[in-house]
Amino acid sequence: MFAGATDVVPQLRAGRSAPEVLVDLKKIEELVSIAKDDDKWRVGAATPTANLTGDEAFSEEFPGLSEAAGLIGSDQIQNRSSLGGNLCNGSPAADSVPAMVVNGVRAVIAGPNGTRVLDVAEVVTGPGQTSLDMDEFIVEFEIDRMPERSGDAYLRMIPRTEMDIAVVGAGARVTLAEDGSIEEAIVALGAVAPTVVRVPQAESALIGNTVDDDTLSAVAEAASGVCNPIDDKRGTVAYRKQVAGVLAKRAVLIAIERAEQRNGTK
Amino acid sequence: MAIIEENPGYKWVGTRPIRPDGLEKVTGKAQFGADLMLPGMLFGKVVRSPHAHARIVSIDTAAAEAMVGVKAVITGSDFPDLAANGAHASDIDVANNAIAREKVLYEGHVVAAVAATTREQAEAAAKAVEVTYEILPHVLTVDEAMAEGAPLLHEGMITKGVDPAPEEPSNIASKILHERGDLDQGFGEADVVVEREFTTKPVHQGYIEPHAAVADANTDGRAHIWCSSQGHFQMRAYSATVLGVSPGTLKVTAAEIGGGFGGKTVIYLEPLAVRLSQRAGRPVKLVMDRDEVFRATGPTSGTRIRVKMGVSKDGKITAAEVWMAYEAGAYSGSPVGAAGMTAIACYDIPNFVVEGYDVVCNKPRVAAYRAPGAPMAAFAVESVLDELARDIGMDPIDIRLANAAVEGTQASYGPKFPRIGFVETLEAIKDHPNYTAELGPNQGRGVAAGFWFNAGMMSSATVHINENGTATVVTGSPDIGGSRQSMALMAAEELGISYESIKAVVADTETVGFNDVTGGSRVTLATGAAVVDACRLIVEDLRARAAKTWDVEVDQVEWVDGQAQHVDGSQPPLSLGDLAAKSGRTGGPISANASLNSRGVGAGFSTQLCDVEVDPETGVTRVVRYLTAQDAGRAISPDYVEGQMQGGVVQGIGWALNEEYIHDQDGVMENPSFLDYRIPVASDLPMIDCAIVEVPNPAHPYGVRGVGEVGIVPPMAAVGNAINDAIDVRMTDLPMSPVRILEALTEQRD
Amino acid sequence: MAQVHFSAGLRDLTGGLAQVEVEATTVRRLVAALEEQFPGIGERLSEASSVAINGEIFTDAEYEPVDSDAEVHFLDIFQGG
Amino acid sequence: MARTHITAVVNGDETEFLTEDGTSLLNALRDEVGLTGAKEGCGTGDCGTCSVMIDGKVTTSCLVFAPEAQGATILTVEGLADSGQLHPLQQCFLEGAALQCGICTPGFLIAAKALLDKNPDPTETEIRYALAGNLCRCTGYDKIVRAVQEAAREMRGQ
Repeated sequence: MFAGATDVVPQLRAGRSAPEVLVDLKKIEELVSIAKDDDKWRVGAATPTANLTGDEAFSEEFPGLSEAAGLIGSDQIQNRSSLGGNLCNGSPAADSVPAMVVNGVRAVIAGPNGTRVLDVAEVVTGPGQTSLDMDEFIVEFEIDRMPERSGDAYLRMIPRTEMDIAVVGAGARVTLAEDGSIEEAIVALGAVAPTVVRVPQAESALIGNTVDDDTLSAVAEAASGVCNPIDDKRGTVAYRKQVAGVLAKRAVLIAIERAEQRNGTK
Repeated sequence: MAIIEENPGYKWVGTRPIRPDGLEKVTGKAQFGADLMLPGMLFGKVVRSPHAHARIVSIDTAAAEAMVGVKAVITGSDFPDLAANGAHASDIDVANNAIAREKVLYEGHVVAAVAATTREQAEAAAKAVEVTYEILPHVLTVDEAMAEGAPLLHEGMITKGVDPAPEEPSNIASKILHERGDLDQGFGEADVVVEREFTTKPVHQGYIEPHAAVADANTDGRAHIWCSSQGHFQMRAYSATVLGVSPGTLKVTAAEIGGGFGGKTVIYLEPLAVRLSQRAGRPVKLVMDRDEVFRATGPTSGTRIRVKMGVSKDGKITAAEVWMAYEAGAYSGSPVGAAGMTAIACYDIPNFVVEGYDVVCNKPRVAAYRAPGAPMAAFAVESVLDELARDIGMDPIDIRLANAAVEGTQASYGPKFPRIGFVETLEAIKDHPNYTAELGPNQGRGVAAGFWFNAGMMSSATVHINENGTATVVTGSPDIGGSRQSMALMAAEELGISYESIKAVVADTETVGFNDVTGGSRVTLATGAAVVDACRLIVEDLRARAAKTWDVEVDQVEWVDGQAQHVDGSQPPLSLGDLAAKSGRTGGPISANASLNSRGVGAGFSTQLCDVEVDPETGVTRVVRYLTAQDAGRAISPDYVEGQMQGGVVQGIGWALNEEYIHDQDGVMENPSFLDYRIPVASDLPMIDCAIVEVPNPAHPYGVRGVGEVGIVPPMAAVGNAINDAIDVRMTDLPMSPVRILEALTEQRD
Repeated sequence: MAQVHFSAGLRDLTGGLAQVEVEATTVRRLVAALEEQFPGIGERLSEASSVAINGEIFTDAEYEPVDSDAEVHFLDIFQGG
Repeated sequence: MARTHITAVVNGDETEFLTEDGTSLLNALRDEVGLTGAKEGCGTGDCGTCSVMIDGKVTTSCLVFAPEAQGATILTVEGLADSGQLHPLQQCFLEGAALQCGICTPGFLIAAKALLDKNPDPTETEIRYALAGNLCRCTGYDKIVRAVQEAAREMRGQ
């Protein structure tokens, strides 16, 4: 099954997969749509990421997730790539996944026995592996509306400025209390482990505090600490650990800044 | 633009009109290598070795041949055994690289090829060819290849250039040596000595068009090849050698070429396509996938280079010692020779030793890449020079000016330099506002210089005057970056007619005289000289025809602004159109040929200035400002001179920061795609500022030197020197990737 | 007499000499004269791709004239891109 | 294998062709429709040389299965000029020497058109990012970016 096929075609060409049947999901209307109500956004799993980044209301509410989706390849790819594809391809480096995880995004999965709902964080089980059954596919994503005084961010490190696979990715979302301290925080990293990983110690270091050099150091240290990366052609273990800390810290700062803006404090 | 000698009133040379082939290229009509379709054409597919080094035990083609749609399957045994025929060693290497015989020497080495009715059938048949290999131990780098007891690629390889000749074979094909003066004395006179060791990885030319060839063989042994190459005469010669036929039986038509940078001066697909076409009795198209391009063509050498240099306090280089080993890939012929000649050629150094080794290893055979061999050596030498300048507190331009080669300097590679423009490129940088532009936090500035010989070689041109006085300029030099425009501009200047009334074309091997490859920055110089010669013959002919018309002596006729004029004005002028319209009365069609082996090659120099910003936490480097100054001799076509300068710089920036071949332990390339072989994208770069320096080459009618190559020589050192300026870390290994920079920064902190 | 210079890589054939004087009017005759003096050098010189005469580099110099006071260098093989 | 019959509007013309289901739109356009302006530089969506517009959206046709084109409106470089009148981008590429070998030019023109369609006044940085999916190895991008800036100015009537 494919949406934009931007990962499928290279895999076919490289002989890494040889399916007997390919199913194009883009013709199912529900899968290509963006909608919101008072509680949540619903984004069709095959919706081109260009539609998402081009949706001003969505991008204003979830700038981190929108930017992450916008990092999946070139403008040409953006007109084909989708959150569903980015997730189900199972790459540890998928840019949109840490951003979805920090925003608590849920996947609505359809199968022969109806639909079920699963946290995005539970979908990918390892490189190229998902918890979906062969006869299941993701219909859409549910994203709860961004609370007040909250902001999200996603940063990735690539050697060039575009067209690369993330060597490290870091997503963050924070909600501030009325006094400006951090009430809630979620930090998630990509490309540093077989699947996207949360950084609970960074989260607990932030919650209840205001951001300062000490908390940021704690965030960076915690982020480097949870990494379980590999040495490969794109980066080394040491590099990924070190930069995961740097990006986690920077993503937290951006998320806080956005939260403050949504609070009207700045 | 720094004009050293004013333009002597040219009307067309030095202008920026629209290129002759532009319209076809912006409308999608231009026919590149893979665009040709012939009736009944088959699709071919090449079978390649998955092993870096292996003996071919057997090849079973029966299953492939039996498949639906398959029309031909060929292997090495379908080609003459040149070794048994006593052919020249270099021809044997060309043939064995085109298709392996006893051994495969790198992952991607061709072992067989198939042709079938459809693409899909060809791909399936290629998979069905069963090759049995005996895997042999391999060597991937100069270090591994030169190590004691290393597995040998070629059992009979005895190092050339060593006295006495070694008795034992090795992977070292040859040694080169240049020396002058007394090294010990030179280092003794130095106040500061710096010694560093550098490594560089193989990098690919990265042309966007994969190799492609179509062949249509006749039953009488003749064949027509259409291919994308930098020299269709060269492809004819190589194909004839590999196929064991006379060159005259092959006609080669040059398709439009989608980039080459040296990598399309060698042969890969053409003889395979011919043999498949002969076996199948149908035309055959062979096109490489991108991963085949990476695995089996190009690249240029990976290297290890040691440089030791000394300077006195006043900035004079007193001695230089350079040791270098260049990967040749599977067959001898790395560009270490040119590296040895160019390494310190920018400078007048009294005492030096330059020693180099050409080393084979189990990677694709290296191909020429823009100033082949020079960029890596310059990276090492220019980095050390930068460090010396810092150590003695001297401006990086000033230290280069203090040692710069000028007219009459005995070049490090031997002869005395004629008039050259190195100093002028240094001054152009110093005079430019970029040199004093303010730098921000984490930003740094670097300077580096480079030298390249440029080349001459053989060219032919034919000029036809059409019946209305327009002209057709025919050459056999594939146009890779706008050379049809420079040909037309020079012809317009010579004939005195408008650029728009001239059509410049590239003809096939049966329609125009021999031309060497489009390489070595030679086409505007050499093929241009042939065009100028042919135009001058035409003008002589036109003067004679005018004299005949007026019944006067030919010395009474001048050719001015595209028309014949009587010296005393006693006759109304005859335009080229007038003379062409009546050519039947004055001797028939007006046409001339000129062929030459070019003389007067003019050396090229480039100095470049790079500003970078380094993120000290991630090691990511961005180029924020870039200036290149290059001596073009004369810019016939300034648009495309700038294009060559900018293109060379950006390839160099890619080489500096991100590009590299990555192989796994088995010698299999891990990054054979544009996703992971990271050439620069538009958003990585600033505008590339150009200062065209014009110190005319006295030996060329328009002062041309050639501009295609030298621009890629300085960038790696310019970037490295800028990084050093920004973060005080000397990078000695390419690419200077974020991972390496962060490692170096961490080491520095510890 | 033309001044002929040898790169260090050729000096194994000249007994270490870096420079010799040769009387010749063309490169071909010059190489023939050198072969007489240093047997075996002709083949090596023919492998060199180019010759510099008074600073000008020729790719195929065999029949090029050599002045009586010319400076001649045999250069290593190199290829353009 | 039976081939699939596809009908699409290609460069303004109702066009029919047959294709294998696994064939890329790029190969179908080149081999079946005879439009060779779009090139294959990589086959994996990394070089942009095969860029075409499908229903007004730029994409890499090497990553599109040919049957997906059923009922679509496709624009290739061959359809960019209007009745022989070059598109301002084509004219500016010519005048600004924004091509050397020219293999990447069709893809750049299509990608640049897609950019200017949605953003008539892009900054240099926006141009560079919008064209980051198109590789050029000859020019260093300098003259390409300038040509797009110039075309944008002209199209805005400035």
